[in-house]
Amino acid sequence: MTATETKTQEARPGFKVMTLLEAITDAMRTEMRNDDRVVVFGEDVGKKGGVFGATLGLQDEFGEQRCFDTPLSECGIIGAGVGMALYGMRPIAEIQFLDFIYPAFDQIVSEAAKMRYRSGGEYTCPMVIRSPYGGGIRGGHYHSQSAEAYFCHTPGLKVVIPSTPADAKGLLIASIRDEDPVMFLEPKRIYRHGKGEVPLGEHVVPLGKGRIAREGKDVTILCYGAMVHVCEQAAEEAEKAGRSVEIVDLRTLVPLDEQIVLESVKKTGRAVVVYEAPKTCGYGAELSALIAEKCIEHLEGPVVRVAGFDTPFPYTLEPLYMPDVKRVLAGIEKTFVW
Amino acid sequence: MTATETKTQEARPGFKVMTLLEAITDAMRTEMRNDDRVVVFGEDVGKKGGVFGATLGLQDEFGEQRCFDTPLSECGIIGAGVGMALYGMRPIAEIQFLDFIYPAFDQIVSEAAKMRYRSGGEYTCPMVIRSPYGGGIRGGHYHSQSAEAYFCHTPGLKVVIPSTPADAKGLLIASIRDEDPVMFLEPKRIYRHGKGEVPLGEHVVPLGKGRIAREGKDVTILCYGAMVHVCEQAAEEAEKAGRSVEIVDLRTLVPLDEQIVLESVKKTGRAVVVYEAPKTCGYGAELSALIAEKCIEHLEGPVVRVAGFDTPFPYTLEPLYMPDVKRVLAGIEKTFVW
Amino acid sequence: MTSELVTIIEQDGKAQKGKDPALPAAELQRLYRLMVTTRVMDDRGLAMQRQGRIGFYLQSTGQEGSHLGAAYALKASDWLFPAYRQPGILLLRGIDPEQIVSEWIGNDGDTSKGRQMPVHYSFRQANFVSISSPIGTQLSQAAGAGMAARIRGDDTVFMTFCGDGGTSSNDFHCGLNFAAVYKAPVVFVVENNGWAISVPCSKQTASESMAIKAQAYGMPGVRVDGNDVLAVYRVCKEAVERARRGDGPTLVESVTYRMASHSSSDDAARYRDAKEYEAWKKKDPIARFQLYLQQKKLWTEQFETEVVEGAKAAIQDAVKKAEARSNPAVGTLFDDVYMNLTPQLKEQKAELLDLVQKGGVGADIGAFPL
Amino acid sequence: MTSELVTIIEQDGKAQKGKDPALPAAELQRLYRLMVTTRVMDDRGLAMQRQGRIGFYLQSTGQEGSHLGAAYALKASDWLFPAYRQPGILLLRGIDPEQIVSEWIGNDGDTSKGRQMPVHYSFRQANFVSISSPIGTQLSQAAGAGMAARIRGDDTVFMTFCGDGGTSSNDFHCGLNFAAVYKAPVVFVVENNGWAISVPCSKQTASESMAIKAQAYGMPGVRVDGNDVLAVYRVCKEAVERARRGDGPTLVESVTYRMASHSSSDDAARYRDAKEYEAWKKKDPIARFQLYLQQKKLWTEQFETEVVEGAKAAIQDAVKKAEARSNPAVGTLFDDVYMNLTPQLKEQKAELLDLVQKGGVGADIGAFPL
Ligand SMILES: Cc1ncc(C[n+]2csc(CCOP(=O)(O)OP(=O)(O)O)c2C)c(N)n1
Ligand SMILES: Cc1ncc(C[n+]2csc(CCOP(=O)(O)OP(=O)(O)O)c2C)c(N)n1
Ligand SMILES: [Mg+2]
Ligand SMILES: [Mg+2]
Repeated sequence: MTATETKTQEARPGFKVMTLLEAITDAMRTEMRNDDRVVVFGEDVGKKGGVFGATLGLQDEFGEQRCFDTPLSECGIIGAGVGMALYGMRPIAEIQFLDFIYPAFDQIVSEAAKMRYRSGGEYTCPMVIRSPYGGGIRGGHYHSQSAEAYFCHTPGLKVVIPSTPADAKGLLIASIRDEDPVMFLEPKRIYRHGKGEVPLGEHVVPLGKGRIAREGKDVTILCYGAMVHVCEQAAEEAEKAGRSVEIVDLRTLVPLDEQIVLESVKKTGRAVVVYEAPKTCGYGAELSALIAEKCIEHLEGPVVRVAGFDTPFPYTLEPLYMPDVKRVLAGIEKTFVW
Repeated sequence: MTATETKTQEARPGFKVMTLLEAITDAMRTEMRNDDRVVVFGEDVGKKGGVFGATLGLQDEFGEQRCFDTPLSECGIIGAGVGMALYGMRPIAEIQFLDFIYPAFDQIVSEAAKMRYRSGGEYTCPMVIRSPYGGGIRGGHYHSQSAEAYFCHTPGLKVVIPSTPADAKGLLIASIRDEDPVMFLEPKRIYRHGKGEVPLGEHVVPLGKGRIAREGKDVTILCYGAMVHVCEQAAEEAEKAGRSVEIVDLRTLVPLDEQIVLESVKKTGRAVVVYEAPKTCGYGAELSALIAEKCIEHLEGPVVRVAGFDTPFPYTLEPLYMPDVKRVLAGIEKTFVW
Repeated sequence: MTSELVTIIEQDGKAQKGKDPALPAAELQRLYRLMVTTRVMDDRGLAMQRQGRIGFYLQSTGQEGSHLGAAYALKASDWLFPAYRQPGILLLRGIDPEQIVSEWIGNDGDTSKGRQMPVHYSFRQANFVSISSPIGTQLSQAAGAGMAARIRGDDTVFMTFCGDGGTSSNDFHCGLNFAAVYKAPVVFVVENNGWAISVPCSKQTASESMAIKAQAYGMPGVRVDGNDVLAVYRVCKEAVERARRGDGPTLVESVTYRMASHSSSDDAARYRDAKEYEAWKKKDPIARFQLYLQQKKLWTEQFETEVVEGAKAAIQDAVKKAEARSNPAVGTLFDDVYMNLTPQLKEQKAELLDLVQKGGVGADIGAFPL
Repeated sequence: MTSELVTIIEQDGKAQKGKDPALPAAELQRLYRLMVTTRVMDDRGLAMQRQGRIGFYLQSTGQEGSHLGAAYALKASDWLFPAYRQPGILLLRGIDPEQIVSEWIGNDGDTSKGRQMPVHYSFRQANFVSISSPIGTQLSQAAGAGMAARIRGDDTVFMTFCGDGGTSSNDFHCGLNFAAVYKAPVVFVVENNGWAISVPCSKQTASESMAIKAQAYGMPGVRVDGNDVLAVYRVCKEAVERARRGDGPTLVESVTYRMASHSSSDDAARYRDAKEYEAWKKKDPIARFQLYLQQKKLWTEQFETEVVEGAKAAIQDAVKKAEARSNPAVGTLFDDVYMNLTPQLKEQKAELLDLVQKGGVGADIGAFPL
């Protein structure tokens, strides 16, 4: 059992055992009750409750004005969301799969991200763009991509990725309350995998703070989203072979909690960066670069990346494409023997 | 005088002294004469010859069928280009400024980049997307951006950036002849800056090969595009202070010439990565990560990045935003004293 | 007039006066067989998904007349830029069902080498361009291919499909605009089946029809009864001829109905009234065409049995052969990113092959089911 | 009927029977003054660019009646999502010209803190939303703002502008579609000035007008003579009222002409026939409105002199004050990326300030002129 899972279905008072998906619904419900400026919209989020069920029950509780379906246009979803935010709402836009966000790319990078800056702070865009992302569900080419690096390279956006139910709720509530646009990317592979205790009602996990998912001495793994669980399994294995592994779950990619990263790497002297996206120019490259820039003198081995390959996402051979325990273990070894 | 400039206006036989912009026009003219599948289109590329003049004369010589204006839709320009390529043409699509490419992002990353892979090689997309990019012309927020990292993180695309007139011609011809989609990004700041000898007629610079723009012993600068010239000036300055600087002009960002990078860094033991784009997750992060992964044992100092700041592009304060000689010099120093 | 609905086959199976395209008997029977085989194949696809033999399926039930009628108006040398709900066209163009089933499985007989989810076909041999998941992207590509054919002086016509949801996409707008500006030889077929997953057409657009959207681009727009294979054929035939003559594109709205759930991942009962389904069931395009054939004395019980059993046997045979095949080889993961492997891909391939040889890699994928 | 061109002021300056909106004399003179001041300001802007005192300029010459007539139909509490060719609206809404000129310079009096090129204004005090360079993006935002106002029960109306080129953008399509589906209180004004830089309207679309594109979205579309300030006002007034009543959006095509080059970077002589310009010059909206005022005995030579000289003096004064200002402080480079500086931005800011203090940074920017 890892730190992020609860085997029993019983929770302490004030908590409830939930899946990550349920925690996301709970976060939206909580904030919609709290603040009537919060609205949720996207394709199929109304009566159907979203293709994954993240918005189940919201239209019933809050009505069609606050949870509604849109035409099939991501450009329109985000463009309208920007307009709503400008006017003073707190829009939450769901993009059905992150693979389908590109028709809205202009509205995200040219408009939402730059509105505050280009208007000298006169106009702002507090909105959350929620989208399931990542592989592991046999979604093939266009239902599996990890596009976080595009957004991390876009000043003006914050990028948040939870890996546990409790964090999913706390980070989403923090994102909704944030005064700037937040890309809230949901690792769909673990939507229903493992459950965890989630605080009922108010629960905020501040943006910009990572967490030590596992303590260790010999090597640091930097990761986020579904990969945290793969890395936790790999760490168990490595432990058996005598390697003590520390795992940093970043939670927020932008702004990054540099301190937690650098402190861990300085302590262990070794770093493995794990991400699902194509290796070249992925977010992990930023982490490696940071280490190479700020604590190279503490390193006892190369900074190793275990990532998706530089290919589009496959269907049949998906199990080979995704970083898995064996590949993470091989990455760990490379920091010792290279 | 740097290696990439020619002070005199006289050229050797078989060469002509040109600006980078003229070399680009020359490349298109050469290939349009060579291959009637080559067509050029975009906003204002016809009678006006493009807002920078890159297509001047092409409509006159080749007619409206082969060089034509389009409606104001980047999505349509690239979508139509993909269709043309599928049907067997060699389209060259001009995007007026790289800042305006985002409405076409879906067609580029979901379609052009993935067509060969997703169809098992049945359908291919040999097209060139040309676009002026980068700062230094007082273009402000939306006429200055450097978006190369987005494309470098997209498997299926090649990304090419010339820094000299001769390379501009040779790399563009190679790109047009390539069987895969190529993002050909033109550093507009040096469109008309400095001239260089360019071979007349046939001239191909193969994709995937960098060049040593300057030899040195103490520290390696990795750069591309307009930054090559800034780095050359900085290297002159550094030389005066006793630092011997080697400059690698990457030319092709994807696929990267890893060998030239690693050999140089192994030789000098120090690396500075210079790029105009926002620092976080920029292409330079990939270069740092590569070094941290493959030749950390040769390093005598941190891998330093000198880049644009993590802000949108400004107007009035542009001179402070762009990496300049002083900032490159400071970066060089950091690899020695940190 | 864009709002009139073009129909040919009446309730009783008779063709409206003067409108019968009068196809030869054998051709009519062939069209019928294609429609039935398409449905049989679709049923089998869904069944295999339910049995866990393939990972996903998406049916075209109710839309067989629409897409077959449309594509039947083309020459074999004409190109298709399909969406994902026109599988009958593969049969029309003579694709071996084994290749189709291989695509569902993603095995080494799949022309796409197991790279996409089921039903995202690519068949160059049939001028059937690789299907994309992102909605609408084929529309501007079809426009561009049409522009290219015009530049080269070819007389190829391009037919492209999207759904009612697809009309809201960026590419619908620029695709139709480009095609009209350059008079590209393209037929845009919007299969309006009433729904985009759970979003009804009435929430997709406030326009009075999909066909009227043609006016925004200065091209003709026609509304046709999509459950009447002959009407769709006739309307598309005119559009194809117009395109081939060099008179430019046409928008055809084929009014039909998605009789199944959106896909094997969806349950329409959660958002759709059963009555609506019942009403449309009466307009089933196969039953309707059967009535027409009966009227023409081209249909018998025996013919029906032969058609249905023949279809089942063909699909059964295809499934058997396809299931006997293997996965694409591991190394193919790195092919076709570019024409040639880059140094980076070579290195990544070597690393993976090495790990695979050592064993165990890729094994834990099953640990996190959806 | 979308192809009829609504006009009010006839050749001789008289209003068509029954169509005169009959604005009070002072308001008519105010509108005239705004049109003239807009042109004076534009002339000065271009002159300053030519003199190297600002980096770029973009004129609205010939379109003063169009955008002023449109925005005049709004209440002050209504919002504008403008394109970049409606500067008169700033004057209408009472913005101090010094702030406008400060934006051209990008100095510390610029509300946008010198972040954008000249003429990309943002004035929250005037409900005038920050102008973007990417064409069309304001259209879907206006739709969203309208949806928001409807949800909140406010009676705000939103007016947004784009050019003929802008009708080809992705956001035109989804913006109009969303607005119509949700009955958002939005007035979409397409200022069709015949050109998108060097691309004539005839190559932008094959549709018979821009107004007819409204049909694709199920909203009314109206074509109005954009050089007739009263006609534009009247048509927009109706659209605004319709929106405020809750009856949804309207598309207004204002047919006008770009009398200048696209911008200070462009030379229209390279692609445009001088005769076209001459023909449109006769329809100058200011001259036309002047004739109307003459007819109404609201115009005299003396009034004209007072208006022109007053405008020149006001702009001259603004230029003087704005030019006396300083650049935004170096540290502001890092503000407004987010509400608060991130740790990364703090570090980058400290590094830059340190280098600036040591001197020389940023000096070589001039080395590579375009
Ligand atoms: C750009 C994009 N957004 C969202 C989706 C998810 N999605 C798949 S099918 C579909 C509905 C399509 O409806 P329609 O165009 O009417 O076609 P139909 O399924 O009815 O044939 C949606 C929203 C997608 N594939 N692409
Ligand atoms: C998305 C995008 N593509 C290209 C440009 C470059 N550009 C600036 S203005 C313009 C023409 C706009 O024409 P139109 O919409 O008719 O407006 P007008 O300038 O005539 O007022 C172009 C192509 C841009 N700003 N944005
Ligand atoms: Mg549909
Ligand atoms: Mg225009």
